[in-house]
Amino acid sequence: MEKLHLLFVFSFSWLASHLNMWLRTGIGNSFLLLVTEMLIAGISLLAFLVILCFFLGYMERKVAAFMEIRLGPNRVGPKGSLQIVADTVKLLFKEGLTPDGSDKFLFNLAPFVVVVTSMLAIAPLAFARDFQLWDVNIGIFYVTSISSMAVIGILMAGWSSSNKYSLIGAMRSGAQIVSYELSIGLSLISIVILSGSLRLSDIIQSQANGWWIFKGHIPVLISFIIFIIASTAEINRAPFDLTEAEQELTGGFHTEYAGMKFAMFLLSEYINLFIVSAIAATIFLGGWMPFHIGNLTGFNHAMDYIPSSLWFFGKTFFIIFIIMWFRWTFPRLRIDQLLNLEWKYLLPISMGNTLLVSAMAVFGWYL
Amino acid sequence: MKKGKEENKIVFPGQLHESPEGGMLVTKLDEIVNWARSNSLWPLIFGTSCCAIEMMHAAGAKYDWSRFGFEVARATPRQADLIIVAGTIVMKMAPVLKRLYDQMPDPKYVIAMGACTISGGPFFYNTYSVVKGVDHIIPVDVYIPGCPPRPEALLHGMIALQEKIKHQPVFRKNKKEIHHDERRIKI
Amino acid sequence: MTKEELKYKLGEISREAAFDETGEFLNVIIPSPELLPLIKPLRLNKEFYFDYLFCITCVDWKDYLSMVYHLTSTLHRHTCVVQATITDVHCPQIESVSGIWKTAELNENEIYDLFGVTFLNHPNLRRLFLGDQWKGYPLRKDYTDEHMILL
Amino acid sequence: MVLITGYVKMNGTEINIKKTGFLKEYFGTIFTSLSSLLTGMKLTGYYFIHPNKIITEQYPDNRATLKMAERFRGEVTLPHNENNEHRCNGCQSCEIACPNGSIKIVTKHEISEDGKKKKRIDTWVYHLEMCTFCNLCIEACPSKAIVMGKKFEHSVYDKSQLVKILNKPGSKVMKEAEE
Amino acid sequence: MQMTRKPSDITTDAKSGEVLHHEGEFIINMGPQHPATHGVLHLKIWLEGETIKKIEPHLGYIHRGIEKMCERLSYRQFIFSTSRMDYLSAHINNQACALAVEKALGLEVPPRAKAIRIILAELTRIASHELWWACSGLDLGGVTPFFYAFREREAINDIMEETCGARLTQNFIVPGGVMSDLHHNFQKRVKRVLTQIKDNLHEYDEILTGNIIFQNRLKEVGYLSREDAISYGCTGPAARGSGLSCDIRKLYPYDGYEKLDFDEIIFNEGDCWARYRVRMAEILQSVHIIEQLIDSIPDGEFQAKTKNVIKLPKGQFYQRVETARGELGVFIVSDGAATPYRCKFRSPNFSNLSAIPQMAQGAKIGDLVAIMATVDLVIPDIDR
Repeated sequence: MEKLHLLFVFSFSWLASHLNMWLRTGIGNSFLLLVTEMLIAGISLLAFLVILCFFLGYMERKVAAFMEIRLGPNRVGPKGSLQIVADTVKLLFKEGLTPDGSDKFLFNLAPFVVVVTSMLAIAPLAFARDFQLWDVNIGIFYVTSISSMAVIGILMAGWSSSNKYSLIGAMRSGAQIVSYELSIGLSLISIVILSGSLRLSDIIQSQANGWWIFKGHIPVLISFIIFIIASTAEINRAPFDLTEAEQELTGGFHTEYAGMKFAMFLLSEYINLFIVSAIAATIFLGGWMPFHIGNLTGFNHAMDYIPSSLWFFGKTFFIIFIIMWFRWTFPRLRIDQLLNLEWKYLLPISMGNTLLVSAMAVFGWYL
Repeated sequence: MKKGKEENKIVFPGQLHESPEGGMLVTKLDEIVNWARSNSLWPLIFGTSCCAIEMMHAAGAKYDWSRFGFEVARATPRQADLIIVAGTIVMKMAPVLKRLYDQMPDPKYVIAMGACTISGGPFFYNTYSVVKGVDHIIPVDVYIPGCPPRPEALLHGMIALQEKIKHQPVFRKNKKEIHHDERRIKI
Repeated sequence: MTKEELKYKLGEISREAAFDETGEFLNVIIPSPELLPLIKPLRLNKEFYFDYLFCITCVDWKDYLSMVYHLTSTLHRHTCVVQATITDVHCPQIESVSGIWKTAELNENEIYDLFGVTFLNHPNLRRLFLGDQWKGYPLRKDYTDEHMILL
Repeated sequence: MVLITGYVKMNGTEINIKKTGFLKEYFGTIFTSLSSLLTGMKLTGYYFIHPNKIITEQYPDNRATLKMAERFRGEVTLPHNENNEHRCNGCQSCEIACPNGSIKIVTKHEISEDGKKKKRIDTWVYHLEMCTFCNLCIEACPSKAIVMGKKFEHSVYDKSQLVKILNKPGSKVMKEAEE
Repeated sequence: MQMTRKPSDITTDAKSGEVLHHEGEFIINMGPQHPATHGVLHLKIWLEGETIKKIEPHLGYIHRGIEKMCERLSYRQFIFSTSRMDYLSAHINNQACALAVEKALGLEVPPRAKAIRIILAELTRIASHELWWACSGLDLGGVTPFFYAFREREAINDIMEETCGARLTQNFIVPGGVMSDLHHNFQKRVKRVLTQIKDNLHEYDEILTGNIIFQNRLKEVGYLSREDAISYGCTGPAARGSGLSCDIRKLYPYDGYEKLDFDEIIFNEGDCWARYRVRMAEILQSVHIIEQLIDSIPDGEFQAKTKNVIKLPKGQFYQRVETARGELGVFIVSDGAATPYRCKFRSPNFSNLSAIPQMAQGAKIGDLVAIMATVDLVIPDIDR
C-alpha cells in the first residue's frame, strides 16, 4: 500500500530520506555528511528561489494585465514566459554604478543584507510532509525576528545613497516596519496560544483535524485578516509601498540603485512575498495538510491523494494572489494614515483578539 | 501561420547589417545578451508635452506595450534602459535632459518621439528658446516623426530599436563591420 | 455697473485717466505712477469690488510699454481694463499689485522675465521662465536673435 | 446659476459615518472601509476572470488588418498617376500656408512648345521631421495636388531620411492642372 | 528630524544675510523630471520631516515662446500652435482662438459649425477628465484605474481621428467654422461612446471614488478658500471646488452654450475631495450636453465664407472659453496687419499653479501629490 501511494504521489520526504541514505553510504564522516547535505540543500534552495522569482514576476505581470483588461507580456518566449528571464539577463549585463558621494561600502552592502535576511527566513518552512530544512523549536519566533531585520538593509540603502528621496523612503520604512511588526507578532501569537507550540511542524500537526482558520472561529479569522494586512505592509507592497512610492519619491530607498543591485531588491521583494504567504498558509491554512471535512471519509481520502507539496504551494499561491490583488486594486496610503491604521485599528484589535483567543484556549472553545 | 509572421516582419529604412564574424561562443553570447536587452527595455518616465499623452496611450490597454516587456516604466534614471524623449526640449531643460542621460547606466538608448524632439517641429521658426532637435544634446537611436505620433508609430519605433539592439556587438571587437544599408524602405 | 457708470465713477477717482470704449470692455488708460491710487479703490470700494484679476499682460508699443490689467468682479460681474503706460522703455518700472491680488506675483514675474518691466515692492522678483543667464527680453519688439528667429 | 451642493449620487459611494458614540463609530468605520475595499476588489476580480473583456490590439501582428480612418493624416503625399504625372504646378500656396516651414518648393522655369516661360516644380521638399499634420497645406492647395497619406510608420535610424522629395524623378504636371 | 533649534543651525546668505534654511529643514527639488509633476514642473520644497513648509515653483522648462511665435503667424496659422499648449483640451484652445478672430471680424458662424464645435469640445472635456481621473489614480498609487479610463479615452480618440483626422491635436477649427463636415459615422459612434461612458462610470466609483483609502487621501487635504481662489485667479474645477462660480459657459456663453441645459457644478468644501467630485460630475454634465445636441445638429454650411488672408481691425480683443481646466483667455492686440501685434494667452493652469503653495501649506509630501493631481496641471500651458 505504501508503494502504491508512492506511485501516485511523488513525495519530497521520500526524496529527502533516500538522498540522506545514499549520502550516508558514501560519506562516513558525520561532519562531512552534514556539510554536504547543507550544501545540497542551499544550492537547491537558491535554484528554487530564482525559479520562484521568475515565476512570481511573470505571475505578477499577468495578474496585473488581466485585471487591467490587457494582455501582458506575450511576445518573449511562449506566452511571454521568458520575459522575466530577459529582464534578469539584461540587469546582469547592465552597468552597476555606485554614485559619487555615496557611502560606497554601505551602498554595496545593503542589497546583500536585504536579500540574505529574506532568504534566512525560509529555513523553518515546511514545503511538504516531512520536508523541512530546519525544524527549530522556536520557528515562529525565528521568522518574525529575521523578517524585522530587513529594515536594516533598507535603512542602509536609503542612508548611503546620499539622495534625499532615498532618505525619506528609508525613514518611512523604518517607521512602517517597526510598527507593523507588532500586529504581525500578535496575530501569530494567537495561533501559538491555540496550538501551544512555537515549532512550525507542531502547528501544522495541530491542524490535522481541520485548519485553524476553520477551527478557530471568528477570532482566528480576524487575526488572519490582520496578518495579511500587516504582512503586506511589512514587505512594502502596495497599498503600503510608501518606501518606494514611485509617484512621490521616484523610487524611494532604491532610487540610486542600478543593474544587479537593483535586481537584488526585486528578488528580495518576491522572496518576502513568498515567505509571508507561506507563513500565512502554514499557520492559518494548515501548511501541507490536506483539506478535510469532518466525517466524509471518501472525500478526505481523495484529498489525501493530492501531494502535500501541492497543498502547500496551492495555499501559498492563493495568498500571493490575494496580496497581488491588493496591489493592483488599491491606491497608496499616506504615511500618517499608515501609522494610524496600525496604532488605532490593527494593534488594539489584535490585542483584544489575543485576549479572546487566550480565553478560547483556556476554555477549549475550539473544535 | 509561420509564413504570415514572416510577411509581417517589418524591415526598417537604414537597418543595420553586420557581417558574420567572431567566434561561435562570442556570437552566441552576443545573441543572448542582445535578446535580453532588446526584450526588456525599461523606459524612463520622461514626457514633456503632447507626445507624453500618446506614450501613455501606448502603455494603455489598447496598445499595451507590456506585450513587449516595456511596461516597467521607471521614475529614476538609474534603473532605466531607454529614454523616450516625448515632447519639446527647451534651452532650460537641455542640461537636465543631459544630466538624466548621464545618470543612466550603460547600455542606454534614446528614442526621439515627435516633431519637436527631432527638429523643433512646430517651434522651429520664430521661437527663441526651443532646442532644434534633441540630437544636439544626446545621441538618438530612433526617430519617430509625427505630431504626436500614433501609439502604433511609437511601438513601431520601439520595434525598430529592438532590431537595432539585436545587431549590436557586445563581446565582439570588430565594430566597424557594421554599416548602414541605405534607403531600404520596404513595407 | 454699466460702462457709463464705471467711466463716470472712475473719472472721479483719477483725473488723468483717459477712456477707450471701442472694445468689448471699458479701457482706462493711465500713466504708470497713477496705477496704485486708481487700482486700490477699484479693489476695495464696495461699489466696484474688482476682486478678480484674470489677466495681466504687457504690450510693447516700441516707444512705450503698456501694462494691461483685466479686472472683473465676482460680486457685480462687471469688467474693466486698466492700461498703465510706462514711458521709460530702457528701464521700465511700475508698482507691483501682488499685495492686492496674489495671482499677480507669478504673472509679474513672467512679465519681468519676458518684457523686463521691474515691479517695485514685489516680494520675490526673479526670471521665472528663462533663467538668470538669459540676455534680453524676448517679447520686446526690438529683441533680436539671429540664431533662433529666422523668418 | 444652479448650485449643486450634493454630489450626483452614483451607486452609493460616499462614506459618512454618523457621530453615534465612539465604539459604534469605530467599528462602523472598519466595516464600511472593508466593504469599500471589497467593492474595488470585486471589480478587478471580475475583469481578472473575464479575459474576453481585454481590448488589446496586437499591433505588429495586426498590420494586415489595420486600417486608418479615411481622414487620418499620416504624411503629405503628392500622388502621381501611371504616366508619372502629378497635379502640382508650383504655385507655392502650400509653402505659404505651412505654419512652420516644413514645405520647400524649388521651382524652375520651363519653356513650353509654344515658347512661353512656365513655372514648374524642380523639387518638392517635404520635411517630415517638422510636419505637424495640421492640414493647412491641403486646404490651401488650389489644384488639389497634395493629399494626406495614411502611412504612419515613419521610424528611422537616421534623421536625414526624413527629408523627402515628393516629386518622382522625371515627373510632369498633368494637362488639366497646368494653370 | 531635529527638534531643538540653535542659532548656529541657521544658514544665511553671505551677502544679504537672508535666512536660507534652518538646520531642521531640508530642501528637496521635485522636478523637473518627476512622475508627480505631470511634466517638467520644478517645485522647490522646504520640508521639516515630511511636512511641507514652503513651496517655490520654478517654471520655464518647457517655455517655448508661443506668444512670440504667434506674432509672426497669420490668423489661420496661429490656431494650430495653441493645440500644443493645453494639449488635453486642444480642440477648446483652437475654438478660443477662432472665436477671438471671429469676434474681431464680426463674423457669424453657421449654426451647424457651432453645434459641431460644442460636441467636439465636450468630447474633449470628457476625454481630458478621463485622463485626469486616470492620472490622479496613478499619482495616488492605484495603477488599475488608469487602464479603465484609457479604454473610454481611446473610444473618444477614435471618433476624433475619424472626423478630424488626428487623435490628440486635431486642428479641426478654422476661423468661421470647422475644417470639414462631420463624418457620416459620427452620430452613431458618439452615441455609442456616451452609453459606454455612462455604463462604465459605476466602475470608476467602485474602484476609486468609493475607496476608503482614496477618500481619506483627498478629504480635508489641500484646502483653498473661496477668497484665496479669487485672489489667486483660480478658474475651472479647481476654483469651483472652492465654491467660486466661474464657468465661462454659463457666465459668458459662446458658440450657443446659452441655449443648452446644463448645470455648473459647485462644491463649497474647497479640498481635494471637492475638486475631485466637481470633475466627476462634470463628466456627466458634458454627456448631458452632447445628448441634447447629437440628434439635432442643424443642417447647412459648416464654414462661413472668409477671405483668404484674414486681417483684423485695429484694436484689442479678449475672448475666453472654458477649457477642461478653466478659463482660457486669448488676448489679441491687432494693428490691422495680417498677423497679431501681440498675442497673450491667459492660461488657466498658470493661476491654478500659483495657488498650490497656499494649498500645500503644512501638508505632507503625499498630500502634495494629491493636490497636484486634483488641480490637474498641464505644464506646457503654464509655460507656453
